[in-house]
Amino acid sequence: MIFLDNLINGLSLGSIYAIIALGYTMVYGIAKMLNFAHGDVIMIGAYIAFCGLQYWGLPPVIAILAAMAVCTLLGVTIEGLAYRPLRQATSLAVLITAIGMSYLLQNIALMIWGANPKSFPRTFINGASIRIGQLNISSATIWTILANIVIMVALTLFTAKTKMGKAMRCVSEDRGAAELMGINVNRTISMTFAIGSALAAIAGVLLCSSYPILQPTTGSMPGIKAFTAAVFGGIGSIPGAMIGGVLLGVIEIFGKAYISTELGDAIVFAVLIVVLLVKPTGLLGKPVREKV
Amino acid sequence: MSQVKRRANVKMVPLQSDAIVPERDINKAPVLEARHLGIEFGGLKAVDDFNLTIGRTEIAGLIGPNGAGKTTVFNLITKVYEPTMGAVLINGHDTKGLSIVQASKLGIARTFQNIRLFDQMTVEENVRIGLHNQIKYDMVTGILRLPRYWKQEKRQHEKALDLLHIFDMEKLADETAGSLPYGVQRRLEIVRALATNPSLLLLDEPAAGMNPHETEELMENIAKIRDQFQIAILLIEHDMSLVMGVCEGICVLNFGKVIAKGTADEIQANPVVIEAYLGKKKEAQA
Amino acid sequence: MKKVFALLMAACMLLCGVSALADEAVTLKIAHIGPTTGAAALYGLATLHGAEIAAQEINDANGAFKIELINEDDEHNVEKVINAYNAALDAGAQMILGTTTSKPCEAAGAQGYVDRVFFLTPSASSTAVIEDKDNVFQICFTDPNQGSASAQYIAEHGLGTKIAVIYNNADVYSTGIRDTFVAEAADKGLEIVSETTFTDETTDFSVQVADAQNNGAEIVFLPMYYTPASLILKVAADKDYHPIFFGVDGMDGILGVEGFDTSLAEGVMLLTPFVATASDEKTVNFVAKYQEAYGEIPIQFAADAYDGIYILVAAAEKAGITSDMEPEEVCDLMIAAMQEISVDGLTGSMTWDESGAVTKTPMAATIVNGEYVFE
Amino acid sequence: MTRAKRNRLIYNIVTFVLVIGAFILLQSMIANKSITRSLKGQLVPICCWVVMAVSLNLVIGISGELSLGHAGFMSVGAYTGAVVSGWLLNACAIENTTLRLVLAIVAGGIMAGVMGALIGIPVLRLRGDYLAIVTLAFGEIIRNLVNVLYVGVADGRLAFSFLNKKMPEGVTMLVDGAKGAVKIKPVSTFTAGFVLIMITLLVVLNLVNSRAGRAIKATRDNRIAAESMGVPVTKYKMMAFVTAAALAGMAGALYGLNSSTVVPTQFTFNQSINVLVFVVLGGLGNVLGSVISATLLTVLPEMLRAFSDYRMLVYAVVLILVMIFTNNPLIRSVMNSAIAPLKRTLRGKKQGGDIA
Repeated sequence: MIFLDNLINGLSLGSIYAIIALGYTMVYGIAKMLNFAHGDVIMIGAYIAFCGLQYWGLPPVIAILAAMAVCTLLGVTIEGLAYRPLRQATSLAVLITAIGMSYLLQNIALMIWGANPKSFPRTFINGASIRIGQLNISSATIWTILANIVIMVALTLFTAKTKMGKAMRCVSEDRGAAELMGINVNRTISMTFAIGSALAAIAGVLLCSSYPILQPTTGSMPGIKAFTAAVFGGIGSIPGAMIGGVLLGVIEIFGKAYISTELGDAIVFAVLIVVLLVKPTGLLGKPVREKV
Repeated sequence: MSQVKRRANVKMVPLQSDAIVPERDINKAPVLEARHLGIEFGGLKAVDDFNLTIGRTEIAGLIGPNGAGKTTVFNLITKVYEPTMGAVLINGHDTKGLSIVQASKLGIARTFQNIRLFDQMTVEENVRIGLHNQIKYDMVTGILRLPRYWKQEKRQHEKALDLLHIFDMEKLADETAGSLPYGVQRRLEIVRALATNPSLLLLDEPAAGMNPHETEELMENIAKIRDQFQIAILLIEHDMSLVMGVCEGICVLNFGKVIAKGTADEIQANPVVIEAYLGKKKEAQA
Repeated sequence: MKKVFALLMAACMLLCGVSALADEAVTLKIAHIGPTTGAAALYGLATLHGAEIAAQEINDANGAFKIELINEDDEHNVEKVINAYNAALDAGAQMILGTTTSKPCEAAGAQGYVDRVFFLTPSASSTAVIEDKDNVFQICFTDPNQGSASAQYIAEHGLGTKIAVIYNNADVYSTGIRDTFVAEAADKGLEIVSETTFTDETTDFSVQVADAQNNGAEIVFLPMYYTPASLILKVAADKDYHPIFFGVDGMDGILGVEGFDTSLAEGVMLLTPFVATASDEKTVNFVAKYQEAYGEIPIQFAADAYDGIYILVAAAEKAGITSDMEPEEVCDLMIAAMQEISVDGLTGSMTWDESGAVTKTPMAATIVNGEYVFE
Repeated sequence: MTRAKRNRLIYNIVTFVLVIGAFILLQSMIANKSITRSLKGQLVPICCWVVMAVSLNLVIGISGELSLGHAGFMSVGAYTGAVVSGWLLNACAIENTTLRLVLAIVAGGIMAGVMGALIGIPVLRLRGDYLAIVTLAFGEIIRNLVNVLYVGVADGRLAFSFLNKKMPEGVTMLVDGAKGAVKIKPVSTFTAGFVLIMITLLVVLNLVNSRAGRAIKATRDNRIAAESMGVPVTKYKMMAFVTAAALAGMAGALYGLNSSTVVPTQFTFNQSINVLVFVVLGGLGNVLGSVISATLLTVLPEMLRAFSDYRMLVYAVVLILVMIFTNNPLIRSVMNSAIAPLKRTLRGKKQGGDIA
């Protein structure tokens, strides 16, 4: 029973990591950059949804859509202003820029919403919990897992079937060749950021529905964990992000429940290191053979 | 599985029958023997049953159409890839399971098809990396600048300039390698490879991107290097004038298999080779 | 001739001095040091705002003292706090109101001990803050005090015997309270059935709450600030687990969190010297001013710092501090004066001994219908 | 002497002259008391950050591996330093502060170097972003473990415990879990910091211009080519990584012993990122650049205290702009063409001078 309870908690936490990890992995797969500011886009998304619910009295669905719209715009703007000029630069330069962007977003949030934490209001997402036998499952958990499955299926279909999705796969395989084939690389990367950021808004709402405290630093740690999850699953791979995220969540909860709460995070990171040593490109990452 | 208890556990080595080496090398152990060499990438046989013997001072050529597996052969010899079949012997040593570094220490040096210089380092430093295992001192000596440091640095410097002299490149010693013109970079790669004091030098398309005059010069230099250092050279090249002009033994590869071996004259006259390069007559007419 | 001149000069100087005393108030240069940016900005801003309100009141009253408040940000960082402290002294500060958080206060206080600079910290509550230093005084309870007081309260009032403790093992405040709570609980015959930890970055408390629930804890002791506490309450509600949650002074503020569903905190008990909803005149006045100025309901940190300014003024009066005294001189006078004064502030009536620890009585409050109710 | 050699010599001389000059200037300012308290208080931390930046540059700029856990090694050094210094004082009754400091720094360096080797052996097989994430993970693990580490000294013996605080009677705590290293007697001095910088510069600059250093640079520029030349890549990456870790540990010990207390939260991922920013803004592989940027970026925020609310905002914007301006090929070419005439006139003048 306790085991099941922990498993569900792990799945819930893992699903949130997975949705955030998707944003990292998509951007990495296509733009080949670590977008460290992703966690902070999540935080902005959550704040927008908070404002919609708390100040503007919007219905939850509209508030979420508003958050998605703002985040999409934000993501595309960040990409266009900060990352696009660095398309030819070293990955380290892009990484530092992304870190700068992360600081910038956190400080903008601090100025707008202040340092005091906000509590994310109750919506249909974190309504009454459901009781099955002795198990109590919070509705946020159910919504998170559901959203995760829907997004996973939608993204897989999108990349497999649509023209834009195919273009994304092309750019991710070989940017130069894709350009020669007449694919607008800049637009494709913008689109990737748009989708990743819209997902970030959803992740933000789900994150704050499960853990209803909202601060300018809310996105940081989940961001780092999700980034870890993306690497764990094989960065660049969409199913990898899903599996990595969920596994990381389950490992974290089980580590805390059965080993020690003190060492919970250390266990997560230690497992990551072991996995990378055994499989240096992550669980589902393709081994890259350097052409000599 | 046999239930019989094994008494003898001897590794049986396949013999090579079609090996050719220059007459002057006949009494010396060959520098390279590749026996039934092969590698698969995901079920695709990139190189299959590749046999080659290179004499002590031979200049050999490895030719074939694009995608024939020539560079893969180089990668197998230098241990970038571990072969899935067969064996590579360098100076009589089996290279099974060796790393690239160990292969280098056995006496193999190479250049790369897509030039791989140390771009941010100077020309001289590039050559000094080649001298890494020739003129040594340890890290602590280097940090503390002990007398041995100064002595060995001086030796490295002099040796590097000597080597650069082969291509008259001493004046470029202080240039950054990445900023050099293409042809010069190719030559620097050869110098750097020579610095490792190899017994077999592998050149991957040394004349690519060179004009006829430069190619002519390169031919002379290849011969000169062999004479001066008394080493064997195996080169991959598409420029037939160079291959036919300088190579003694030539091996032709197509779809990962050896289709012909022989001297320049033999190869030029070989119908299988002509077919591989120009396609079948029927197809050509159609 | 010379003598007369000297006498005249002396008389003149005396006159000048006297007239200065009569006409001009003494200006105290007080530096507030706390994290006004970064992850702990919430606490540093609260103490800064509380101090600003008190300073404003004192300056408006045109009494014997004027306050010049200098603010330096320490980012809740042990390295930066030394910079902040030095910057404050460079700016001419005579004494320090700070620092807000424990670890930085420990480091800056130690430096101040060497330099002879007086510290009054509103909210740095670990014992290490005052240990081995005569120059640091606290306004808040020390952590061990809170831990033992909480255990005593639970035992005396027979709230239950099976107790779960959830604490932040990366936080000095939280571990400090926990350590003495656990020790005192053992003495009082209370049983700790579950003990779990978290860190500053933790958002998921399902394991911790489940552990308490599965071990049948009747009381969950939460020695922490209100941010993680609010998450714990939410998880417990989702799990349909309703023990008595018992908090400490860091829990105050939970009702003021924007968007917080106060029904989650129903029945939560806490020991605290200050609640913003108290109906005494002082508190009402302070909360009104604070809300007007900063648009928020003050938390206990703000009240501590507000008291802090008044305490400094009271001690300065007792010690006879003047505008032109150097920090070194101020320090020893203030140390002596602190042990003689008694201040009746927002957070209770306070006296100090030479250790620097405060003596005041905590009050136990219960949250009922989204309001604090005192016994 | 060749041109490259001469340029290198000039660069090294400029580096050392600048550092020594700054030290002499600051010492004379301290002597005649014309230094502000604020600046004086920052001197030791500046030395620590300079050493951190230069040592990280060895990993990132010279060895070409992205490490995001450098602060982890600093924390190992800081804790080791605090324990060693505390033990020497309590158990061995060594009152000489310089001796304590030196021993603590050496111990911190060794401990962090050992850690670096332990991490490096498995991890340096990974490449690029994967190495980055593993070093990040390592930093977080260290922080997590230190949170539950208790070290005390009783009867002249060190007592360790992990997870639970089980200490003998009459113990003096040196490391107290989340409370960090406590009751440190600060012994760090600016002179010690200066000496440490000089050692770091000597090690890094001499290493770079030696056989091992060239091998390290070769593995950065082209791994396969380096291996083909017979350079054992992993060995040299390890050499750079462990040297950097040891230097970071020494900086950590100095840093820890500059304050009365050290907490795990001082060595977070963000701190590693800060050092990374020093390195990138100073220029990859540019040791002098690291020294200057670490100094400026430590001092600047303190000078901008008045704008404390906007400081991080401005920092973020400046960081982004600098990265764009220095890395965008278009902007760079525009800037270069703007600077070119200036350079030409300067050169022209010089030539004119020569003729005259």
